[in-house]
Amino acid sequence: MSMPERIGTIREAINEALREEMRRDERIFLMGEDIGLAGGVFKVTAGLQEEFGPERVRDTPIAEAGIVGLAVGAAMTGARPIVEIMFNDFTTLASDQIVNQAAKLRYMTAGQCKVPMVIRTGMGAGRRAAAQHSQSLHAWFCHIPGLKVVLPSTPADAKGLLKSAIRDDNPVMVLEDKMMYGQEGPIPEGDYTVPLGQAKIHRKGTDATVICTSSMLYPSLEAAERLAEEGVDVTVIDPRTISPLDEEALVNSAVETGRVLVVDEGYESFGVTAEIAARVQEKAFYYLDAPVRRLGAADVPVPFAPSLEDLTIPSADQIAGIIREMME
Amino acid sequence: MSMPERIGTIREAINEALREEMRRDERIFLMGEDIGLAGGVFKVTAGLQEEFGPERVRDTPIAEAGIVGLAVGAAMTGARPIVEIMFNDFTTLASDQIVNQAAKLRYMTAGQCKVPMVIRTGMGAGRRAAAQHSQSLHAWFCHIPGLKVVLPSTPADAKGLLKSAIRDDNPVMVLEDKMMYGQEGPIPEGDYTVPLGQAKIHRKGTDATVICTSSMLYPSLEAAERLAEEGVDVTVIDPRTISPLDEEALVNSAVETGRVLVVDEGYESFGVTAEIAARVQEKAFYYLDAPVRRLGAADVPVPFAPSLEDLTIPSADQIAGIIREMME
Amino acid sequence: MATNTQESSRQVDRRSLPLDLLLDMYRRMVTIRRFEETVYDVYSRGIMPGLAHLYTGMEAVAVGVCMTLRKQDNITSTHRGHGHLLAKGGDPRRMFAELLGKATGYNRGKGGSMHIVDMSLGILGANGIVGGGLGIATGAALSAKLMNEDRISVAFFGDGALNEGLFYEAANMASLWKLPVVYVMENNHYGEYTTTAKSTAGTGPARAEAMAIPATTVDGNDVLAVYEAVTRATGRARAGEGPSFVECVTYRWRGHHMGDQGDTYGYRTQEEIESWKKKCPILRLRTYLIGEGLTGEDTLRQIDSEAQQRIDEAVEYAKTSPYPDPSEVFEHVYA
Amino acid sequence: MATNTQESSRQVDRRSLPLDLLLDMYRRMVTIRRFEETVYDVYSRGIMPGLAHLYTGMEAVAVGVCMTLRKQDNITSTHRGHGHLLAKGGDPRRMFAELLGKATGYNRGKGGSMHIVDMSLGILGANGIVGGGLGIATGAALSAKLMNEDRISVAFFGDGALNEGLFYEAANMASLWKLPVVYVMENNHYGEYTTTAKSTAGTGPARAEAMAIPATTVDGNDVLAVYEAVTRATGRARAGEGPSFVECVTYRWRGHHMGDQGDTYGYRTQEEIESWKKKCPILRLRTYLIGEGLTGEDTLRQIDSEAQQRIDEAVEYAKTSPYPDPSEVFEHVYA
Ligand SMILES: Cc1ncc(C[n+]2csc(CCOP(=O)(O)OP(=O)(O)O)c2C)c(N)n1
Ligand SMILES: Cc1ncc(C[n+]2csc(CCOP(=O)(O)OP(=O)(O)O)c2C)c(N)n1
Ligand SMILES: [Mg+2]
Ligand SMILES: [Mg+2]
Repeated sequence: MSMPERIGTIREAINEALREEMRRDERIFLMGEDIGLAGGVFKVTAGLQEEFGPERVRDTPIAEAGIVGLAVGAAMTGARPIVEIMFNDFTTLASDQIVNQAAKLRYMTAGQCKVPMVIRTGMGAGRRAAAQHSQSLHAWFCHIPGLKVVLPSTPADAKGLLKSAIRDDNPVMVLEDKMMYGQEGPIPEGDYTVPLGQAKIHRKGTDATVICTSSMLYPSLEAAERLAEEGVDVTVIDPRTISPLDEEALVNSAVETGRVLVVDEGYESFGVTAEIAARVQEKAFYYLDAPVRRLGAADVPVPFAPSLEDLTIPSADQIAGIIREMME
Repeated sequence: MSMPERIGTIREAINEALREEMRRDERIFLMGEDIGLAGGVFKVTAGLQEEFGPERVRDTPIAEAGIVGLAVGAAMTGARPIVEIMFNDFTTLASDQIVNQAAKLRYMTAGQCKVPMVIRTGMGAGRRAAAQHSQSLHAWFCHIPGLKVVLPSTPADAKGLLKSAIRDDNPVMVLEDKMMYGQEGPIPEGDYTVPLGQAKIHRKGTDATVICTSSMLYPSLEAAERLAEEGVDVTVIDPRTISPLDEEALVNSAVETGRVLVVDEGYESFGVTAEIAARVQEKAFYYLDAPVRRLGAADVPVPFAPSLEDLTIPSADQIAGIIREMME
Repeated sequence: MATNTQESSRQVDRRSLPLDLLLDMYRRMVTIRRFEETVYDVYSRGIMPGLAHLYTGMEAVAVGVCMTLRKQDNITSTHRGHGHLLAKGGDPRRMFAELLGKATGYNRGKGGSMHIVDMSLGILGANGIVGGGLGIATGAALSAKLMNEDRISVAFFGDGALNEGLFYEAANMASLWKLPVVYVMENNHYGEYTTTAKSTAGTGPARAEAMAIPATTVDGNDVLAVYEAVTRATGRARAGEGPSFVECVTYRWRGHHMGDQGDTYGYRTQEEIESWKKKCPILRLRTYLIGEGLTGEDTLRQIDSEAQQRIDEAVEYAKTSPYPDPSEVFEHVYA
Repeated sequence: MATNTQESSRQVDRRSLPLDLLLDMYRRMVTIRRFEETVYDVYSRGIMPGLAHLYTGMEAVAVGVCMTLRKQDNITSTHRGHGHLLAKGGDPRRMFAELLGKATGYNRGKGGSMHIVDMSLGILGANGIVGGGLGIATGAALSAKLMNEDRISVAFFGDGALNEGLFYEAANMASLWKLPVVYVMENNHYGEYTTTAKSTAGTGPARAEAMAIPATTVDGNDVLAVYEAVTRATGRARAGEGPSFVECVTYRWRGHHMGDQGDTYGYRTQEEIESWKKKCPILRLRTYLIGEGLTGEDTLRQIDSEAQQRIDEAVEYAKTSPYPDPSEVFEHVYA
């Protein structure tokens, strides 16, 4: 890709994608709590109300179910709403509207309507925000047919995937790791899109594959570096879109290396790592040298104390440790 | 077990468990929509308001989040509420109260309080009730640390598991397949309990294992019968409690037979079959003769038309077909 | 949908309503009645799958409301949706086909009774979630305002739905943002088997007024009273003055759904049902039309039999239609 | 918690309040103020992890309410919970230890600022979900009624929380079932950076009254006015007459949370903040006590310095306490 790039943060990348898309398409509007005047609690929407006005960058009351409900109705009638739900934990308040309305309307009506909307929300632990402000509940959304689920891990992907999500005619959940808003990297300028449903190989190795999502990319890359020093050559691959999943890319890598570890920041049990592991073992069974391993967040509500919280989040140490076990 | 038994339906078994437990413990009360005067839309609570009065068998307004919210507060302060949420689909309206409050309070407070409550809800397709009245969202609850998740498949289990759930000091989700309320079988009389977290082997074979939940027991047993005629000897095992999972029993069976199919009525992707498959392949990897296979409900919102709906629910045909494939 | 003439004035004098409008009201009410009673028959004969919540007895609400609307205006309906759809112009053939799970149904059999949509008529859907349409209707009003489109929304919902939190979240935004939406509460005295008195503290109109939304209560069995009140409400919406709330007091003659017909479950008496049957909204309009000398028995009987014929044709159409192809099960999950 | 004496009479004449009660109010308000301002300092020095939402300026609400309560009465609090906990008798040492994530904290460091619970004092928890405690408080009132226990509930919540649907679902049941609960709305004019005028159509009291819940608005910076109004409300609750709603109008001096202190984000002016500082609730009680000749400067200064000392000790206690053992991460998931 020969697009001009600049270095910027994920926060900036998202802001840029929103701005460019809103300029491109008048039907797009944003709604959420404190996204306008205050620019969002994570400052992701800063400056947008100034450019697009309070109608299109709309501060709402604190009413998550209502916000999503209005977005569904607006999307059905030709608008293209982008909703911000501040913390992923709060999407539980809008579950009915997401699951029973947004996700199902197209199918239930046999295609008579579409619901082109995006819900952006902040996932991830690490901010010492405790159990009600730290969850990564993307497995929930992935389980629901009719939703697409996107987890960017780099500024470029944050921009490119969000643009694709906005242009998609389905409800798309975009989960942004709150610890990564300041993550820097190249951001392609202009109309840069990343298609939904395409994994990205960040590092190519021959001995093992780490499939990792969102912020788990970074400890995975770090573990891969360390293992490289030990002579273990690791592929690191990020599905980027979790639903629909780029199964082919993941299985191909499993076939190549024969060893797979899946890393994700949702609770480990009944989470995203389970689905990926189950698919990989099924499709690559005869090529595997070891069982597919998984590493998710600890199966506990996220504790506040930093000394405890850090233990719940998958680390480079753990990742490297598991790969070493698998190499035995 | 030498307890006297009688033949009855799952509906009766649940009713009996509720009645006996309410007689035993005055702190127990029921709340839900139309559970009292009308005895519940599935008649599961019939007669209970007559015996225990409208205070302890409490008809509520239509307000799922409020109902669960009140139950959490009542449970924290010494009562033992049992909530009925009519259809599993409607638990989405109470997700915040279930996930962020009920499930997390004990952990967040380091054990200062407990939340002994049961939420009973009807899951499952097959009633031609369409996409908003047919879901099986137990994978969601299983994903949340702090919740226990129980899916009975026989009248005896329905009674015994519900009693254990009621006596448990944690929030327990009990999902009852709506198609099974009329399912008959022996019901042990009196104080019969089934411990949470114990799988049950319904049929023991040597060639393959079918791990199945809730109503999937019946097509699984039927498939096993058919396969037996073909000389394929199948174990059928029901975890009964999905969280916590009786991993040992499942893995042991996998080790014995070397072939495992997991069947569950939740959406297949990112559902319960994934977790079980992922654990089994990891723990029994070196004993497996084939990849662990999965069969869930089709990844589509449940359609209304009977001719389509039936295609979404795992069938004995499909189960037998997959086992045959695995035997090749 | 030819009743656009009232848009300028919000005060309706029933004596000034044109006869063709009145006859259209009558026709729609009878069509709904015949549709629902035919569903009752067909269902009772065991050839209809799933659930069906009948609107019999409540016809004046849907018709009184929808006659104030234009084609491009949006409605959201409920689990008890047949009346709303027919009043807004829905095609009984495609409705009946949907109820039988046929490929010619509105939703190709995928939705059934609780999910019928007709985007060309602004019908954003019946809904299986009590109160589930309240956000959608309000959102449709928001998009109209944002995109400067000349349409308004009506959300139908029941007395039971009033207690779901979503109403307050959505209506508060509608009030704050002066969205063109009318909340029509169908108070039929019960949510399933629970009386309003046992489910609702205070009243719907008071709750709306507390969010600065003008509210009124009307006799929901008097189609002209409904029409009058809603004309004021839609007038406000069209003029950019924001949401309104109209409570229509009515009664359902049949059980909560087809499964409990005939069974009073101890929640209401046969006498109560009979007393409301005496207040039949169709009979009432009929009596008015004849009593005022606006039309004759013959005309009305003619309408009656045309309606019956239309429904009979719909049933025939539905019965002879094919089921969807098995392959359709995987279609339409995504756009 | 010795203020049970008011239970029989619901009318409070501030001139008849015993001096020790008044001094206790003063002590608690000062304790809250010192606690919060110390949090401000400690946080600003970067030694406190996570979020902290300060109650500075709002002390009269928590204290006016909690002084009407007994030990066994329950409260639910909010993300801005320190004031409620201290007013209900919470231990500043265990609170501060919790804020620093220490094993000696109320929640052994697992909860932090937004999740402190003290079951022995009936404190059912701060809450990180806006409005999240409204169901819990109502449920505690339900269990009291069901189990015939002599206790009532108070739910604190903000003007922003008023727009979450849960309030209507819970309060409706409280009203229908005459549950012993008092809803205390802390109207500090903002939810984060959004003014009440932009978030709320109508008012809290009107919304409560629409559910047949008696409601009143008081000056939330006048601890005696709060005490008077809430005494009437708790009296109703104790007498089995059902829920009440009290709106307390007040203001937070600090930013929404520690992260945005000093920054007005354009949502309010420095002048506005200054004008409210002039209405300081502590100063107001102080002036009353001295003006009425009920006590002297010395007594109050003594209280001030004792409060400061108590908080300093709490900080010291917290700082020198150990972190929880890593093994605790897997404890307490289940009972
Ligand atoms: C969220 C939700 N809760 C419960 C139900 C079950 N249910 C279906 S209809 C109904 C009663 C609705 O009462 P009301 O709103 O008054 O409408 P009516 O049936 O009287 O027309 C209930 C409880 C549901 N469909 N959705
Ligand atoms: C369900 C939910 N939505 C949003 C938030 C983010 N949030 C935290 S505090 C707050 C403002 C609350 O305002 P108010 O209820 O007036 O309380 P105040 O902060 O003014 O004391 C918001 C939006 C949250 N914690 N929970
Ligand atoms: Mg009703
Ligand atoms: Mg506030």
